[in-house]
Amino acid sequence: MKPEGLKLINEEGLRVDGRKPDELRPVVMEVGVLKNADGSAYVQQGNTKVIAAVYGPREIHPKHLTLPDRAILRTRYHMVPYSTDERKSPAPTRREIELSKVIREALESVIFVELYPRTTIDVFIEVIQADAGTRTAGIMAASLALADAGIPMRDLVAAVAVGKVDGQLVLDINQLEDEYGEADMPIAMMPSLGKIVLLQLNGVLTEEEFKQALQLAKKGIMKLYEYEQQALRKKYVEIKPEEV
Amino acid sequence: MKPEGLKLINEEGLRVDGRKPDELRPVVMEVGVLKNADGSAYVQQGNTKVIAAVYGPREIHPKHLTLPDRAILRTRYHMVPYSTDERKSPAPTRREIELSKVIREALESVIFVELYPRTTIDVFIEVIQADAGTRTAGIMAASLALADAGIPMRDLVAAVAVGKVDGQLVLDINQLEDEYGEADMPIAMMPSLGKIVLLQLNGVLTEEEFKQALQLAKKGIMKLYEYEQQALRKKYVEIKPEEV
Amino acid sequence: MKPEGLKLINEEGLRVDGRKPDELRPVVMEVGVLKNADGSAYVQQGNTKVIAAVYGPREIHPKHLTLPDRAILRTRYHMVPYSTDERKSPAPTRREIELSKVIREALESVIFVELYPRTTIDVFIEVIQADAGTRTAGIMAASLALADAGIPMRDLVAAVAVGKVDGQLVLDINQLEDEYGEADMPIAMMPSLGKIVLLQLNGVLTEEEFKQALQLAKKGIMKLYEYEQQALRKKYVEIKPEEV
Amino acid sequence: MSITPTNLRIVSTLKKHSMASLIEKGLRIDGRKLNEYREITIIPNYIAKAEGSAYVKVGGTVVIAGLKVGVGTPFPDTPNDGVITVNAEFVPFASPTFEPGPPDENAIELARVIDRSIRELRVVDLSKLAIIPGEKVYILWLDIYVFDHDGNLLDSSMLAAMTTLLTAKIPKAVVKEEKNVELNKEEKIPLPINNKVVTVTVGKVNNKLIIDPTVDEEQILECKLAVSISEDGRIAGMQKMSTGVFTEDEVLEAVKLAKEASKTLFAKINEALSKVQ
Amino acid sequence: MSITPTNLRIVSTLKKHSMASLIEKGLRIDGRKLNEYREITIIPNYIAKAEGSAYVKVGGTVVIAGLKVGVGTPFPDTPNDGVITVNAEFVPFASPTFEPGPPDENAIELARVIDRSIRELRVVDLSKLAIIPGEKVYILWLDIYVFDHDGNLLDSSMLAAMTTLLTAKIPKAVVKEEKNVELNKEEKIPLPINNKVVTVTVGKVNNKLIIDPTVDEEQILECKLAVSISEDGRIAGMQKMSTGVFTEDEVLEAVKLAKEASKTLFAKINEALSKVQ
Amino acid sequence: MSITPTNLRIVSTLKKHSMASLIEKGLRIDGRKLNEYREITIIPNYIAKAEGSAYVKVGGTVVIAGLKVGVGTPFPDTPNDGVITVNAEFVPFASPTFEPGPPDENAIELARVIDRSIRELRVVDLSKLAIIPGEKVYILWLDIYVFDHDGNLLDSSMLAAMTTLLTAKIPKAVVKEEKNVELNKEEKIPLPINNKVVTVTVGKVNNKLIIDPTVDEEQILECKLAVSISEDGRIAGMQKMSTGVFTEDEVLEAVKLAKEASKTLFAKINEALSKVQ
Repeated sequence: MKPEGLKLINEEGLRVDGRKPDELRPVVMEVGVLKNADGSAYVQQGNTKVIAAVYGPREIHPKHLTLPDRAILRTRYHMVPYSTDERKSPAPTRREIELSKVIREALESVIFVELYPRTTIDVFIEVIQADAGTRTAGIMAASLALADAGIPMRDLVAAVAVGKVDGQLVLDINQLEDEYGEADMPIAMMPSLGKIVLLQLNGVLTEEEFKQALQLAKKGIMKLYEYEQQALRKKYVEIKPEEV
Repeated sequence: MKPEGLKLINEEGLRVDGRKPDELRPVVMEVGVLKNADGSAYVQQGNTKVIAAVYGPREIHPKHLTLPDRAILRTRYHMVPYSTDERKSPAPTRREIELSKVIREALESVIFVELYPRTTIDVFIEVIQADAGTRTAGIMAASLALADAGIPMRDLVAAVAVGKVDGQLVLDINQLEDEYGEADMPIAMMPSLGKIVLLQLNGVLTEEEFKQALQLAKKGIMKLYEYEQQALRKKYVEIKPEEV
Repeated sequence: MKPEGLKLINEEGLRVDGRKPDELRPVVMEVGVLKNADGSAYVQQGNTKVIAAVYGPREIHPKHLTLPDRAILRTRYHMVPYSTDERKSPAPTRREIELSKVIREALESVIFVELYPRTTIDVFIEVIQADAGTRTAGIMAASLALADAGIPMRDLVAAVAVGKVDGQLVLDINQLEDEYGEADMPIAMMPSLGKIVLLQLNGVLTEEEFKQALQLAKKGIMKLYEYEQQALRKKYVEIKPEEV
Repeated sequence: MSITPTNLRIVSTLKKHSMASLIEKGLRIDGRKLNEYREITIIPNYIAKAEGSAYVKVGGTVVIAGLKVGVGTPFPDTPNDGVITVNAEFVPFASPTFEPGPPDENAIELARVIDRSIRELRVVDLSKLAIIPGEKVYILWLDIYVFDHDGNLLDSSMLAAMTTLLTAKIPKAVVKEEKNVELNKEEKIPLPINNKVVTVTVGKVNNKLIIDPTVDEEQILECKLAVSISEDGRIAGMQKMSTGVFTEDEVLEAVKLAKEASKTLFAKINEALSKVQ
Repeated sequence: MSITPTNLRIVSTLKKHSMASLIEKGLRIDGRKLNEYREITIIPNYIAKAEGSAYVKVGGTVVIAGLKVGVGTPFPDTPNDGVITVNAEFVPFASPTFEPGPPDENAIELARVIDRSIRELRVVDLSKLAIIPGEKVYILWLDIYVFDHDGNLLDSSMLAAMTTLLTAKIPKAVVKEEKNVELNKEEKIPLPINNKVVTVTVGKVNNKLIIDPTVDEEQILECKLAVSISEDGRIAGMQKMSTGVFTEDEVLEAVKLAKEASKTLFAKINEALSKVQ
Repeated sequence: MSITPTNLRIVSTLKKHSMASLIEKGLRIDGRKLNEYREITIIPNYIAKAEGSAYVKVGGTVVIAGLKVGVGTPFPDTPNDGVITVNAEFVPFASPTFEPGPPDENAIELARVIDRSIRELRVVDLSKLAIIPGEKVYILWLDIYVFDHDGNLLDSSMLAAMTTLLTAKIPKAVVKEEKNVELNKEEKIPLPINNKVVTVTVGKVNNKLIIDPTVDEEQILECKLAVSISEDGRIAGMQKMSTGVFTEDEVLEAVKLAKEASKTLFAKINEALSKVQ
């Protein structure tokens, strides 16, 4: 239940954190942040902080769990217990199991898995602070970590959630907007190929709203794609984005 | 504790559902009810409804779990959460683990397992509505499903529970009789061979009562065996049995 | 919290069970107490009672869990539910997992594991009554059981806990001293080689106290080592020790 | 950890090719059109013991949903609302590819997609299911079991779930002394329902979109998008439920297709309801 | 899921043959008659910390049972009764064929057979174990651990369970303010007992029936039937606990055999009790 | 069951030899002295959402600890004390040798060693964390996650744990009607701290003792002893954490080494604190 009097869009059309409806949160991206992993990246969007690590392609036992014509992917999306308002049990929740699946399926379409038969590529995402958009930040971190590990991909993956709050579509929702908004639509794309690899909608939209939401998301994704490319070049970017 | 005033046998010698002491509940049997399973059957006894599916003989991994001179059997007896008065957790209870074992052991003696070395035959029983006699209905459904799958057996298995209620032996007890009766004795046989493959007694009987209970059970079993044979011939039978 | 008025050392310098500070509890040791196990032993220290069983060296499946140049060790330290004041759940606690590890690591240094490549040696310890010192009694029982199984070892293992209670160091603490004392230091050695194989300290000691505690422990260990050797010769010893 | 599945159903290459090339021509191997459902059977109140239930058959796929009701404490953040839990299990019973064990990621995803659509549309009016506000509320368990898997489990399961909710009758709660609550099984009331929802799963094969794939067709889908539609035609949830990619246009087309197909499903539900009432 | 066991104990074919042919002649490899128990040792109060306990040795089989007591809430359908839970574990300690992990189906079956016999005969008078009726009752945990498996675990375990219950002394419950209950470990009372029960497991080899099989003999049994007998000679539970088949006559003969053999077991229990009291 | 690990990190024999022979000469492969820590970075309040947190980097090892606070019931034997739980996880994220699943024995041991040192020294004054004595107390969860494993996880984790506790601010508890407790997130108070502790892990290679081994050096250690030291130089816990043996003299030398090295660690903690306050 939305607390009485809470306005998610004020009279000037601004959001609770002062952003315009089509404005991304500040972004930090860093590549190669871990020593052990074959590839790694840190992504911060607003107050959401995520680290991804990639191991592989590597062998696994027993062999009958592999595939003869491609690499398999193993993906874990996980929130550490202190990342949330109330302490989260370390055991995987049903939500984490679902998100691990949709993220794995998104990445399966991006990686040239057929180059590494009989191996596994392991993608681990740890959310260390959660403030909405953890799956989209997570898949971007994973994409940067895969690039860092030198694993061939069709394109990077950029991702953002569009929300509907107080009747209005907004880009890159934060936790308050997620909790009290009417819809949350996370979407991930291979931007230069124009392909959608992840799409979920939690909430209710008309067909027209959905169309607009897609457009808004795409704008945000193109911006985030730029930042990702910068991050890969410079290993580190810190951006306070303007509206897209 | 039996509610005060509850009489399980009335002055006319009839039971709470109007049956005579040696009368079976109405029966429905249907063979080949599923598309995926190699064999399947539906059995309804009174308000108890059970479906069985058989897969196999088929291979399993890893190979060291098989036996070189026979098929192994894997059997699961399970009640779906909405089958009972109070919702049952989907995880297997200790009761379900025990019943899976006694049903497997009963079927091991019936199937010519030595014909299929290094394979597994999987027998799954799902209770979708529970009103006493779920294991006996379950083992009959399994037996029909095995026949439907074309797996060679020494005989069909027919089964029924005899109870003792208000001091009297009764055939094919229902839930109320099970809860408030003094004894519940489920028994399964290969009827034409006169062999007992499952026998349990929950409750207290004298030696003489036990003897009579065995006789009563056998009568019921011979009747049910007839219905099973009909079901296999016609794929479907629906019977309102008279006393046996 | 220590109950008010509880004195763990009385005016005469004696402990709650009448022992002097450097006095061991009565000991019973028996070797070869089980039929199935390849080696077994029973150890009683005061009210603590422990049985150990050893199986192996034996093969395990799957083979990739073994090592090509040595035996692996599998060790389970477990308390039965009725061994404690409050019933203990049969599932392994975090404490039992930790103690299984430190006991395994202690035994790995004692057994000539390199003599049995590609096999496992299994050491099981069941605490049937717990009154402090269960891990030290357990490792002694394990050591006797290994000897009983004929598994070559560098030396026996003898073990005891030194505690600090009411400011004083005491040998072989009992449950009351463990609960309300200031420190508990279990230690296990290969006595004739002067090697420490297990060492833990739960509590606070100065460096000087620690030195003294080590000396006290060593005296107790040498005594217990004697008893172990007697037990192996005679299969059974029962000793009411004097101060060491 | 989510792992690429390796125990997929085996379909012959020949059959795969013929299914795919037919779809390219706008045809299906079983004679259906691309935007056509298989035969649908809905039997409400299939399990008399459950407070609500429905048997649903879509082609060869069989799903039975059941609702059980209890009394419990509300969630701290919604103290005046009843609680509904959706659970789904893919038992090895139903398919050679299902394995024993706790619910796998596919069953969890399916349950969560159904749960979200029901929750977001406020299909069940949970605010009417408080018994003693802040302390005791109705707890609803909606359990979905797949008994035969011939493809399109989500649409079938949502049909079963929705029909179960629409036909459920729950025992009236009676507050006794000391705030003890008893459920009176003699007096039953319908579940308070605000809205209806169905899910239409759209698959892509060689840039053609199809609905209601069979289990064999699922082996040739490049990509799958589930779209939940409310009876008034709004989108009440979406989930890309597979590997593979969609273009923006394909997604918009899929939504249109789903909206259109949803009418068939609502008609089937309403037909089943009319026979009950 | 129950699975045909594949890690059976290995007994040489020669030994199997000689055991079987001896039994055919009415003899046992260890010199016993077919209807004779091995040597039985019962030591009550073996674990001083437990509220009750017993060490039982039957031939080479060693079982220790222990009872612990706590305070808890009754089951809703028996608000005025205490609660007893029987648990058994076959730890890898006890046999090369036992594996680590949660209790397997054999341990669960054994515990449930014991539990049912105790419950159906009202061995423990649970109605005397309410502390505050409807709210607080004694909770009894009866844990059975097998330490050495030389066959016939059920009869041995039931002996240990029964002796434990008969000799247990539980702390007196004291009701404090606000319905808090404390167990006073200084003042102990015997467990209220109504009845006694033992279990006799009968095995079939080549149409001969034997009792108390050793672990090696268990490898040649075609079939096994457990029969619980009350001290007054009634049947208080049965369980066919193996593959294989019985004829009706064999079952009736097995019951007679069990009834006869139960006398030995009750004598052993009573002898152990007489030394305690 | 604890099992000899078989999936160890692979280090080349050449590297092992050169590490070992350097240590024999009092040198380390990375240029350190035997009794020298790698570079240490401590960032307190790394996770704004947690009530306390710290990022700790020791050489290549990265650990982040976080504290979350709730309200619960005290343990029956300490009714007037708050409750602290220490949990550690070695996620597969952090090392090629870590495997998915519940915490393994190494993570459990590490958490328990940290927990005991904190508890025995009364680092957190739990007696000040009762809210309604005997009924409601603060519950503290201290979660330690390893993100990059380059050796010496225990010392790094203890640094993170200690810094977290020292810098934590917990919401003030407000007692409402009917003994309901609310945590007021607007008003925060520091955690009541009595003492400080660090852990120094000492390794043995060819009779030489070293501190702060890298993950490669850990492959050549014969033996490892963890020593917890309080800020006033007392021993607040010990744990031999490996196979292998120590002589008495080696243990005494290890304690001296640990005591000396602890000063570096306390200096690092105090430096980090000074920047915060």
